[in-house]
Amino acid sequence: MFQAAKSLDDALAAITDGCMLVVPREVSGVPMAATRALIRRGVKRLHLVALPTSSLQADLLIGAGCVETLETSAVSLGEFGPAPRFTAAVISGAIKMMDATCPALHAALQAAEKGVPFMPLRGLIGSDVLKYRDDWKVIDSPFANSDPIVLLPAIKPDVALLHAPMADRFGNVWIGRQRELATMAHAADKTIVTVEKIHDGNLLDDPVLAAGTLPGFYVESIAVAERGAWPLPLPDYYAADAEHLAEYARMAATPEGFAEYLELYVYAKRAA
Amino acid sequence: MFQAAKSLDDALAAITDGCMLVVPREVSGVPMAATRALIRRGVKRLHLVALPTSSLQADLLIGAGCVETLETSAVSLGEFGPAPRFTAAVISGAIKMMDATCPALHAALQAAEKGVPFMPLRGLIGSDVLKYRDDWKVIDSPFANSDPIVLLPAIKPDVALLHAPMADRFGNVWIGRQRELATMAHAADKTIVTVEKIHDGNLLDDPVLAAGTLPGFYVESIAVAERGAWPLPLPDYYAADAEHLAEYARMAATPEGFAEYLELYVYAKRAA
Amino acid sequence: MNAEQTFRDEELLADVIARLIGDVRHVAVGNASPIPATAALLAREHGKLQGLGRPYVSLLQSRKHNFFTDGARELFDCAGQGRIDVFFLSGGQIDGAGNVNLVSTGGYAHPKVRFPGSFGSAYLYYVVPKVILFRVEHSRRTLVPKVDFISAPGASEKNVYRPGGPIALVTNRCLFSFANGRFRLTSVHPGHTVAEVIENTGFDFDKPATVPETPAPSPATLKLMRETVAPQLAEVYPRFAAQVFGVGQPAFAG
Amino acid sequence: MNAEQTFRDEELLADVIARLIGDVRHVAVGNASPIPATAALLAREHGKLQGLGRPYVSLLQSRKHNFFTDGARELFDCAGQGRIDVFFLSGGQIDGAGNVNLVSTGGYAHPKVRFPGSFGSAYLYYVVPKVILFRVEHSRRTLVPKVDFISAPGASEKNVYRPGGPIALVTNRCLFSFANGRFRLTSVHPGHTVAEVIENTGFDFDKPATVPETPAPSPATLKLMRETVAPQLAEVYPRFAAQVFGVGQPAFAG
Repeated sequence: MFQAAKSLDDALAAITDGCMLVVPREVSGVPMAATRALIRRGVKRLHLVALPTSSLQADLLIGAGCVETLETSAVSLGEFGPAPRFTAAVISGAIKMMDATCPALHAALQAAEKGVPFMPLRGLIGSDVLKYRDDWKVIDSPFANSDPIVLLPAIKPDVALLHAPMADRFGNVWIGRQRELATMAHAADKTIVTVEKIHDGNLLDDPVLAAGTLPGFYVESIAVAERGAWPLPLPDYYAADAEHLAEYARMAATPEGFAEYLELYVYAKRAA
Repeated sequence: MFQAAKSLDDALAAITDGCMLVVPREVSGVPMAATRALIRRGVKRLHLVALPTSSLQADLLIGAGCVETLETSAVSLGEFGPAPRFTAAVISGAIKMMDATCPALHAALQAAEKGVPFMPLRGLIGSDVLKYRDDWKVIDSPFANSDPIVLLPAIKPDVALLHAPMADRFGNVWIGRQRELATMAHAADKTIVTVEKIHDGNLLDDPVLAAGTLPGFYVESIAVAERGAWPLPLPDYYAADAEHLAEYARMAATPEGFAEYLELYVYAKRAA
Repeated sequence: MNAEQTFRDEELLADVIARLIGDVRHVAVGNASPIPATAALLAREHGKLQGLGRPYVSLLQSRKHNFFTDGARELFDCAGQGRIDVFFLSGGQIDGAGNVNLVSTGGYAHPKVRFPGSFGSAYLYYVVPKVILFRVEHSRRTLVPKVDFISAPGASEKNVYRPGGPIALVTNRCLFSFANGRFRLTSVHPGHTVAEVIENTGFDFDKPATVPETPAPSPATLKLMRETVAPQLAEVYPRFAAQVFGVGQPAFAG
Repeated sequence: MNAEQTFRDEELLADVIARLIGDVRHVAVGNASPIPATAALLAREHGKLQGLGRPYVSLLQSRKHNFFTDGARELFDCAGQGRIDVFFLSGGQIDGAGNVNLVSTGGYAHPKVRFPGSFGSAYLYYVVPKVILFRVEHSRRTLVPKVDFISAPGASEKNVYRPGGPIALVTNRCLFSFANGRFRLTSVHPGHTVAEVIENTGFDFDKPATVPETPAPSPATLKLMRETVAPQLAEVYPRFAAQVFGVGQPAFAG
């Protein structure tokens, strides 16, 4: 339950080595400032669930050696090309990869949100995505034609980490249309949020703002991180920093370049 | 797909005799003006799904002979006592009753929303609610302990009918925190909406309003019905008309009194 | 209120329930439950006085004391997540095994009496750790040997997922605790007797050799209820707040 | 653009795809697909000219051309409801059975090349009625006899729920249609030959005795694309809109 706004490092305390951490897709409000703080702290052995895909965030965490297992549907830098540290880590076997498909991750988080052990999903049958997921089961549906259908076990992360436009002093967080952020918070044991700013007053008091608000009841801690999604976009607030992403793609293409990137943009705190 | 605002009667055309109609609970924006219009038109043999409960709306439709099957978790007038026409119809066998429990209806609508044939739900096992639902199945969960769990078939209504504070000329409807209204629309083949007023501009253009908006893509028709939930409340906009509800409870206690109520408040169009 | 009593029956019951709630994180109160709502708000005030900042209280019919923003399903999802610690259920009939009936008496196909329906009971009774049964009318009509319809059972087979269930039953005459599939008389309210409880209860129950009297609410608790809780109640239960606590109805009761 | 051509390759491909889209209700376009996005917006403009008011176009990376308000899951829910008629998929490898590989080459445990991942393909390929495969690079590297990893299969057993699947494959050299588990060469783009297509395709495919040339976009279509569609594209694909259509980048590209 929400207590009070903290320093960024304090707010991230619940993200311990070895925990299962769920983060949102590259355009839904990615907590990049928090990600850099985690790398500086040297978090290890994360089971990272990227709902349902990731870009810079997963690549950075993987490159910095923070990730043991990655569960997602895709990692890429979009128009800036493949995610180089992700690609290298999968090829070298440095991380355990759990390949999924986007709606499977949404459904598995919704299973945890609803307190059910699994959710069914169409599709998948005959794919190698299913073939390599021993944790997914196929049953004959007891309805209609008894056709086969996949059951996905619930994903219950230890921590959900997200970035949003604003929060109030009661722990309520305005997430707008990015409703998968609410599902992440409902599914996770604890939720940590960074925000652009603190909203005066209670977000739940205004019915229009309340419609886009994640209640503080689900929130463990909040820290203010202005432009906290940089260089990724915050929908409706700021665009991606295309120049920086191109620079990242260039530097991260080699281990040496990536180390230099970390030095410049993460350890030096320049952009924290 | 949304075409244009119509008269209330025109807007309701898709609610044909014998169709499956889903309506929201008593405090989520109940389309009462539309309900009175349906009774005046004499719609018959509805399979009414009240998500997950109902009060005046189900009682009126049942008393007026519009309902063949009722699928819900409870019908009552709350502090004004039992729902008299519902009670009488169940005892006389005039309607087919499909007793459910609230989260089962939510889950079954979400199954349709997600395009899956069923959803699992905890609870229910050992209850007579389950015993009398031949359409619900029990399987041994293929996860963890192989414990038994109920599977609920998806509910795919022909039409969802709801009342909301406002809509724009593109068919977008502002529903605020009543997010089960979005699930109803996603699950149903067609969605019909009455609103208090038309909003100038596009609700989706403002990120704060957009967060509480059901997109026009899902909406078949919209009609303006001011105080369209009366005498039930519209959350954040107006309270229930307690005096009228008390009068209803009194009048509907007998078939004769109910007929008089219909004459006064439905057929005379006084309150339409 | 008896002549010698300094409190109303509703206040006693709310105090009993507040003590049953104990120190928990989140209490949710369903529809048409003014006494449990009073108890939950009282528990919150007690928590505030102790500096605990808990329990969170969700009154489902309230705009103000209700944080849900994900629609009518959020209460049930929240319970499924294990995030609701206490809930309240009633029943047209309750039997000695803790089964509740919110549906009908007589056969299901041809009922004699029809109640509103099971609401969320067939789910919440299984997943909320502390369910407090609450039925003011304590009679052989309401507390029966065996319910005619099981909306939700008091206990389940071992292989059934069931982290929740009943912990107590509060009536206008007494307090029962519930464990191992049976009720046990815990205390009898002031002005009532064990003989009267036995006389008016349709099911068997356990009882200690000496049954204590339910303690009266303390003056401090009564003051808290009347001065701090009652005005908060008025938003959702204006009639109840006015009748029991003499609190005025606000202009907007929605 | 060839010397004698009055259009760019991208314009031809978008025109081909717009015709494949046909008259449908809803076209959704995923990430990093500027040519399919051009085609979808072109189909919408054609629909407007005919007074149809369809198709609805959802560009997933767009703020403006995207109505979703229920989070990142809504696209998939919408498809599951049968409310998306056309979607586009690509693949690191595509084989003659319509299988797509978005994961890796070599063994899955020890890949030689790793692609980003399957995205939504392992679901959308099954449930969207018209999936248009799109891979500009037409080579034996991309169009292979058998994919190394099946992100999503081109066809399924009879008992598998599958209202959707591939209808065509568009490359920089030609257009294939897909039916009954096989590709069939439909037309070869201007400046390319059947022999060249055979030479550069790693899988077997059917072809008619005479293979027609893909028709060039009409002047009216080119005008529509350049004057009406291109400015709309610039919000999501500023670089593409600038390079192909010479449309300026707006101040805010988010």
